Amino acid sequence: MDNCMGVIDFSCTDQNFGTLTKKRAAAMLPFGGRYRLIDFFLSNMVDQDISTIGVFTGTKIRSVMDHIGSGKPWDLNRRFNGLFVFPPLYDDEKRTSVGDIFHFHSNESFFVRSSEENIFISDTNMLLKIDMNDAYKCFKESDADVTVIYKRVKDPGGRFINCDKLAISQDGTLENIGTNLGTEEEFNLFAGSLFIKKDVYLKIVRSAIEKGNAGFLKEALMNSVKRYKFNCYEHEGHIESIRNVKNYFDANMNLLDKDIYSELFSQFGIVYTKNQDEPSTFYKENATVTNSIIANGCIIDGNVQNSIIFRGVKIGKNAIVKNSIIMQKTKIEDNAVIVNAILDKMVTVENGVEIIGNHTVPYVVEKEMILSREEII
Amino acid sequence: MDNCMGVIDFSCTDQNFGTLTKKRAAAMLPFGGRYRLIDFFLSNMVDQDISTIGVFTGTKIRSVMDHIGSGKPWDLNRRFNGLFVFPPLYDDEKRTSVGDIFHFHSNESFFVRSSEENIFISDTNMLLKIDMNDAYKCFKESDADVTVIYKRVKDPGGRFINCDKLAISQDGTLENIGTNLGTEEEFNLFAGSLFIKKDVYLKIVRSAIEKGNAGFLKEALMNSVKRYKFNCYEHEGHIESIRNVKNYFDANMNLLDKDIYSELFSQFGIVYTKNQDEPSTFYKENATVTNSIIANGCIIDGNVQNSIIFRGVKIGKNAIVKNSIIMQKTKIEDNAVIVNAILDKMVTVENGVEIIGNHTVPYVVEKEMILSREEII
Amino acid sequence: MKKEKVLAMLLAGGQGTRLKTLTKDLAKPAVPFGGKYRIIDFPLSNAANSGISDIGILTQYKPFQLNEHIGIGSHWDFDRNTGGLRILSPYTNEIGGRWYKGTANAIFENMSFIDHVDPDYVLVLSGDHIYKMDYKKMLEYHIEKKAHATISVIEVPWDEASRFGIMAADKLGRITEFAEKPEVPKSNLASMGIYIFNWKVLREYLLEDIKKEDSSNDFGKDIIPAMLGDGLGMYAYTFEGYWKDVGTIKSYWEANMDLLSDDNQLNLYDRSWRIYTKNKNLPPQYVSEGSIIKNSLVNEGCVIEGHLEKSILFSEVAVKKNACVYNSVVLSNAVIEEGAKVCNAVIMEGVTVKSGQEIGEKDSNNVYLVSADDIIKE
Amino acid sequence: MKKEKVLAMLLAGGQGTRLKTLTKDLAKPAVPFGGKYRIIDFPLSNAANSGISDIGILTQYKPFQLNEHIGIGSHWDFDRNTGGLRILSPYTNEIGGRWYKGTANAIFENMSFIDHVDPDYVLVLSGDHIYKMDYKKMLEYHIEKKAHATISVIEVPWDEASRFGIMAADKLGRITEFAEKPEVPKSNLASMGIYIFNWKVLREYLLEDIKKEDSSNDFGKDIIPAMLGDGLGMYAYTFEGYWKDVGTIKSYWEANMDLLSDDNQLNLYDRSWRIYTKNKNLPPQYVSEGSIIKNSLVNEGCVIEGHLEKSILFSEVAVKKNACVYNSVVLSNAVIEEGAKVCNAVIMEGVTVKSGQEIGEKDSNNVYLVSADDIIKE
Repeated sequence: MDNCMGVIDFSCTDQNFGTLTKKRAAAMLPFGGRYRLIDFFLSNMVDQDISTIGVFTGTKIRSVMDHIGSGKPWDLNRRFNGLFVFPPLYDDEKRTSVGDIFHFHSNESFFVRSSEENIFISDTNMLLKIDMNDAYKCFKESDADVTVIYKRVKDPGGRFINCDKLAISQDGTLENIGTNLGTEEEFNLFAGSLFIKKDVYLKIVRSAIEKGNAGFLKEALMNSVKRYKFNCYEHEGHIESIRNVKNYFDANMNLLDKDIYSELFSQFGIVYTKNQDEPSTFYKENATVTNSIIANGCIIDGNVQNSIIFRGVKIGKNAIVKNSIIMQKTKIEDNAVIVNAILDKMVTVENGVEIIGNHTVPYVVEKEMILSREEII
Repeated sequence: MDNCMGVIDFSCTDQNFGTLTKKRAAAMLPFGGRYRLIDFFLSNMVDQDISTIGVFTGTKIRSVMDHIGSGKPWDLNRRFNGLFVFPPLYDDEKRTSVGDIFHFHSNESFFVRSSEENIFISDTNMLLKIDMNDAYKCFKESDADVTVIYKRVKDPGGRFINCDKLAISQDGTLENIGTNLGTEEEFNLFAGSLFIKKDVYLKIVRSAIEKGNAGFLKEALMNSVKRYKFNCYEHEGHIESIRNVKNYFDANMNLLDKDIYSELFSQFGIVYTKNQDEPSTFYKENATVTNSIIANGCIIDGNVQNSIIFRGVKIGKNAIVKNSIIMQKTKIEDNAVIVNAILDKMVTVENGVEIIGNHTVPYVVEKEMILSREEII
Repeated sequence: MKKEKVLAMLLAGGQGTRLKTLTKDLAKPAVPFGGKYRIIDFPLSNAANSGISDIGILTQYKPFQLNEHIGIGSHWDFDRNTGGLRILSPYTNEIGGRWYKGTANAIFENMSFIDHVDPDYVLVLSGDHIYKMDYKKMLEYHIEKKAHATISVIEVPWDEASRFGIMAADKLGRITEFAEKPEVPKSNLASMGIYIFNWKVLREYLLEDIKKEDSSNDFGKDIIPAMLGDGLGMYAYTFEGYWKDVGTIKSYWEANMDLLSDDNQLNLYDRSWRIYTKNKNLPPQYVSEGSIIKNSLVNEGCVIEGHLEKSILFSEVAVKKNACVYNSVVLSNAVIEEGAKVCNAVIMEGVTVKSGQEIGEKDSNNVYLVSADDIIKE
Repeated sequence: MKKEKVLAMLLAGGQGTRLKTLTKDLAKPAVPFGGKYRIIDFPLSNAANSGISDIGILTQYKPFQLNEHIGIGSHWDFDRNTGGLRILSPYTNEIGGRWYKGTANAIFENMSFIDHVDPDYVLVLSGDHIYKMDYKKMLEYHIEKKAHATISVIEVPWDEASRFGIMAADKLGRITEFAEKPEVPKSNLASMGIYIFNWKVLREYLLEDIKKEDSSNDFGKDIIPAMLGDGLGMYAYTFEGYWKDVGTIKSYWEANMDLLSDDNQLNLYDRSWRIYTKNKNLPPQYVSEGSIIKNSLVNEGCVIEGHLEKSILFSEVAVKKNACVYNSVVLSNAVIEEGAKVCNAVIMEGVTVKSGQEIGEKDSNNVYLVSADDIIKE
C-alpha cells in the first residue's frame, strides 16, 4: 500500500472494563492467548505494507511502551519511517482536558513531514481483520476524500447497541453517522476505521480546533460528512465490538469457533506480538483438554474446557478450568476450580480454591492477586 | 562493569535556559556540534559496559523520544536489558506535584526486577567523562553503601556558586552536602553522580515516601548521609556545570581548548549520538575558518571564528560568524553578521542581517525563527 | 580496566550424514529439536546467557536454512551496532579460494577476522550439541588456572568412551594425556569439543600447524596434542549436566523423548537459562472437542483433533480426528490425517501421513524416519 | 493484491586489480570514496531509497572489511526480522564446494535462496559503480514494457564504447543487438551492469547455461546473448546522470575530485536521495587558529592546523601546522606532518607523510598512490 500511512487512535473508553484497565488502556487488553488487542491493528497494517504508523495513546502509556517498545516485533524499528508513539504531552501551550483533538493537532508535523498522501485511521473499539488492500483500492479508485469501513449486520440480540451506525445513500455516499439504539434489526455498523486524504485530514483537524466544535478526532471527522466526499467500503468478515467486560469475554470465547480462529489469526497476514521465548506447552499425565486455545509455555495436568489459556500458565492436577480466560503466568494449583472467570496476569489460585462466576458477568480477578482458602478457626 | 545498572535523572531545572528549553528538557540541549547533553551520560555508561539503563525524564518527553528512540545509537535496543525510558505517569494512584521521588517509587519494579545489585545514578547538571570503572572499583572495594563522585575545585571567579558542596572527613567519609555560597575559594564540588547499593537505594526511597521528607530523589539521598556509609571518589578531569544560558555557552566554547575537546570526546570511550547521514562538510572558495568546531553536512563560504557549528549549517559568502553557537540546519545567508549568539535549530538569518550579542549575555534566537532585514519605508 | 574480551567461534558446518534424510537439505546444527528449537539454538543461547557479545558462526555446508534461522541474530540479542554475530563463510583471496578442512583450519582461515576483533580469549564451540552451559564459569576457571587452553569434559559411559577424545588429568585438573578416539580408553572423561584458548597462543599453533603437510588441521587430532607435547598449561573443566551429541536417527529420537520425563535435566522451562529460537509468530494451539493429549509437548500453531500420547509436535502440525500419534516426534507442518496411526516415528517437515496409513509398532525397538519420499527403519 | 516482489542481488565480489594497493586488503566495492563512503554505499543506498526490502549481497574476495562495513545492514535500514539484507557467500553441498565463476554463476549458485524468497523480479546490481538511481522507476519501465529483461544503459563517449557491453535498440527501446566489448562499436549505449529479469525466465536460462561446458557463466557474455537469440522481449532503460566505474587509480582520483565542482552531478547534499554509510561516531572536525581550508571536503574527526586546498579528507585525518595538501584525496587516519607537502596524490589509510616530505608536483598530470610501503605513480 504505497502512499498510505497508518494511525491507531486509543480513543476507546477504559471505564467499562473494571480492574482489567486499571493500569492499561483498553487497546492493550490481552486477547486470544498471546496477543494484546493493539497487535491486531498493528499487524493488519504491517502485513499490508504500511510502513509509517503513528499510535496516539491515552495517558496509560507504561503498558504501551513495555509492549510495543521500539516496534521490533512488527519490524517497525526502522531508521526511516517505522513506528511513532505519541503520548499526550504536558508541555503543550494549549490543551483541553476533554478529548484528543488537541493531541492530534499538536502532532501535526508528524503528518506533514511524512511523504504519504493518504492516511488509514483506526480506533481500537472494533476487532476485525480488514482486507486493506482491497479497501484502499476502492478508496483510491472512487476518488473519495474519505472511505469509511462498515459491516452490514443483523443484530436481533442487541450486541451492537450503542455502536456507531451509518446511513448510506443509494449511490454509496455516507449520509450521517449516529448511535445504534436497536430500532432496526439490520443496520450498517461502523467498523472503526477509514481512509482519508492527508490534506483533508489536516483541514478537518484545523477547522475543529478553530471552531471548537469537537473534542475528539472521531467527532471532528463525523462533523465533516457533509463538507467532503465520504463513501463506504463493506467489510465481509467477522467483527467484534469490544466495549465492556462482557463483550471482551465473548470476543475471546468466539475464537473457539474454528472459522473465527482462522480468520482472525491467519487472514490477510499473520498477527505479530512480543516474543516471550516460551518453550512448547507440556500436557502431563492427567491432562484432559478439550475445545480450548492454549498458548506456549504452559504446564497442564488438570482439566481444561472451553477456555483461553495464555502463555506460561500452570494448571495443577485435578484442577478444573471451564469457560474462562486465564492470562499470562497465572498459576492454578491442584484441585482448584475456576468457572466463568477472567484471571488477569500472575494470579495465584491456591490448592482447592473454587471460584464460580456467571457467563453474563464473568468473575474478574485483578493482576497478581492470590486467592487463598479461608482459614476455618 | 558487571552487576551495575545505570540511572539518568532529569532533575536539572529547565527554567534558566529561556527559549532553549521551551520544548526540550535541559538534558536534551544540543552540545558540541553534534550531540545532546544526554549523549555524554548514556555513552559514558555504555562505553564502560553498563547494559541496563533507566532514564527518568521530566514531562517534556517528545524530544527525548525523538532523540533516544529505541536506543539504537547506543546499542541499547536490546531484547534483554537495554534502555528503559520512564516519563512521569498520569495514572499513578498517588502523586505529588513537586519533585520526582514518587516517580522513582512508582517504578520500583524496574529496579527490583533487574539482576544487578548496584546502581550508578547521574543527574544532568554536570558534564564530565568519568573513569567509571575506577570509581566502581573504589565503590566495591571500600564496601560503602554509597560512593559520591566529586571534584576538588579552585573557584575564585565564582563559576560554581549555588552548586552542591561536600564536606568530607579525614577518613574519606562524606559528612554532609550543602550549597556552595563561595565562602571558600577551594572546595569539593559534587559531580552529580554516585554509586549506590540497590537495596540501600530501595530503602532510602521507601523511607522518604513514608516520612514525606523529600520531594526529589537527590534530596532523599542527601538526607541519608548519616544513616548509611557514604564515601567519596575524586574525579581528576574536566568538569562543567550547566545551570543557565551563560554556563551552557561557556561549556560549548571551552571545547575550543584542544585538551578539553580530546577529553570530552575521546577519553573513557567515544560519544554516540543519533546518526543524521550527513555528507562531509564542504569548504568553498571564500571560506576562512579558524579556531572552530565544525560538524558534518555544512556548506561554508564565509568567515567563521571561535564558534561551534552544528550539522547541516549553511554559511553564505562574506557572512561572519564569531564567538557563536549555530545549531543544526540553521542558514546564514550572504553578508550576515553573527556575534556572541546562540542560534537554535533551523533559524534563518537573511542576507545582510547583523546581530551582535554580548559574551556575558549571549543573544539567543529561538528555533525556526527568521531574522529578516527591516523594511525601510 | 575493561572486561577480558572473549570471542566465541561456533563451528556450524557439520553435515551429519548419519542423520540421513534429516540432514538432506540442511547442516546438522539446523536440525529441529525439542518441539520448537534447532540444535544450534542451544550453543547460541548459552553464549547469549553467558554474556558473550562477539560470536562468529562458521558455516560451509548448505547454509541457507541455517542463515535464514539465524537471520541477523536478533533472537539471541546478537544484532549489535558493533560486534554481535557474524556469519563467516569461506572466501577467496589473491591465491584463490579455500574451503575449510578440519576444525582448526576453519579458525585459521578466519585469522584476520579474529585479529580485527582482537580478543584475549577464543572460545571454540560446536553447533552440533544439545546442552545448557555457562561459558562464563568455564572462562573464570581458565583464568584462575592461568591456563593456555581449557577443554570442557564430561564423564561418558565407559563403553562409549572410544567414540570421543579422551583425557587424563591430574588432581589439579591439569591434562596429562589426550587420545582422540582411543581403542582402549584410559579414562571416561570425554572432550565436549568446547575449548578456550588464549588467542595469542592459539594463533601461533595455527600458524605452525598449517605448515605441516600431513596435518588434518583438527583441534582434537593436531592442535591439542601439539600443545600438550610442548608442555603447555592445559586444563580440563568438568561439566555436569545434560549433554548430547545426536549422531543417529535413534539417538535423535531418544534425545527428544528425554524431554517428556518429568525430571529431564534439560528443563526447558527454567526461566533463568532460557533457550531462544527464531520466532515464527504463530497463533496458540487449538485443541478441539474430543481430542486427547497426554504426556506430550505441543508447539504453537498446532491443531489437535485426535489422540496424542508421549509425543512431541513441532509448529503447525495437524492431528485430525481419530488419528493417533504415539511415542513420536512430528516436525513442523506435518499432517496426520483422519484415522492414521503413527508410533515410534520421526515424521519430517511437511509430510502428510495419509488417512488409514499405519507407521511403526508399539512394542518394538525400531524407530522410523518418515520423509515425503520414503520411510527408513533404524 | 500485494506489491510485486523484487529481490536485489548485489554482486560484490570484484577484486579490482587495476586499483593496485587500494584493493590489496579489500574487494573493490569496499574502496573508500567521496570523503566518507565506500563504493558499495551507492548501490546499497539506491536500493534503500528505491524501497527495496530484500537484498542479497554476493561476496567472495576478501570479504572481511566489506562484512564489517555492512554489518547487519542497519545503516541502510536493511536489518529486518524477515527479509532485509543477506550476505551470500559460496558454500558446499554433497558434491563439494564451488566458487562463483562468472556473474551469472553467482546468481545460479544461490538459486535455492532466490526460490525461497520467491520474487517476481530479480534486480542484478554491481557493487563497483558510483551513481544515484531510482530502481523503482526502472522496474516500472520493465513492467510497462512487459519485458522479459531490462538493461539499464548510459551514453558513453564513443572512444570508450569498446570497453563496455554495447546495445542497439529500436525506437520503442527494444534491444535489437548486443555486443560485449566490441572492437568496432555500433552505438554508444553502454550496459551499466544493472539488469531486471523476470525470475522465472532467468531461472530457465541459468539452468540451460550451466549445462554448456564452454560458457563463461556471465550475464554479458552468455545469458543476455542467449535471451536475445531466442527473441525474448528485452528493453534498454536509458539512465541520465552521473555514473562512474572507477577502474584505475587515476579515474578514482578524478571521480573524487569531481565532487569539488559546484555543479557536480552526484550532489551528496541532496536530502531527497541520501547516501548512507556506516556511522563511525566521531566528534566534529577541529579547525585551529592559523589554518586555511578552501574548496575542500572534510569529514568528522579531522584536526586541521595546516593548509588545505582542492582536497578530500576522510575521517580522522590530521593536517599539522604548515603542512600543505593540494589536489589530493586523503583516506582515514592518515597524518600529514608539519611542513609536509602533498600534491595530486591519493594517501592511503593510516599513512603518515613525514615532516618535510614532498609528494607530487603541482603542474603535472601524474597522480601518486601513497601507501605505507611504496608510492606508485600513474
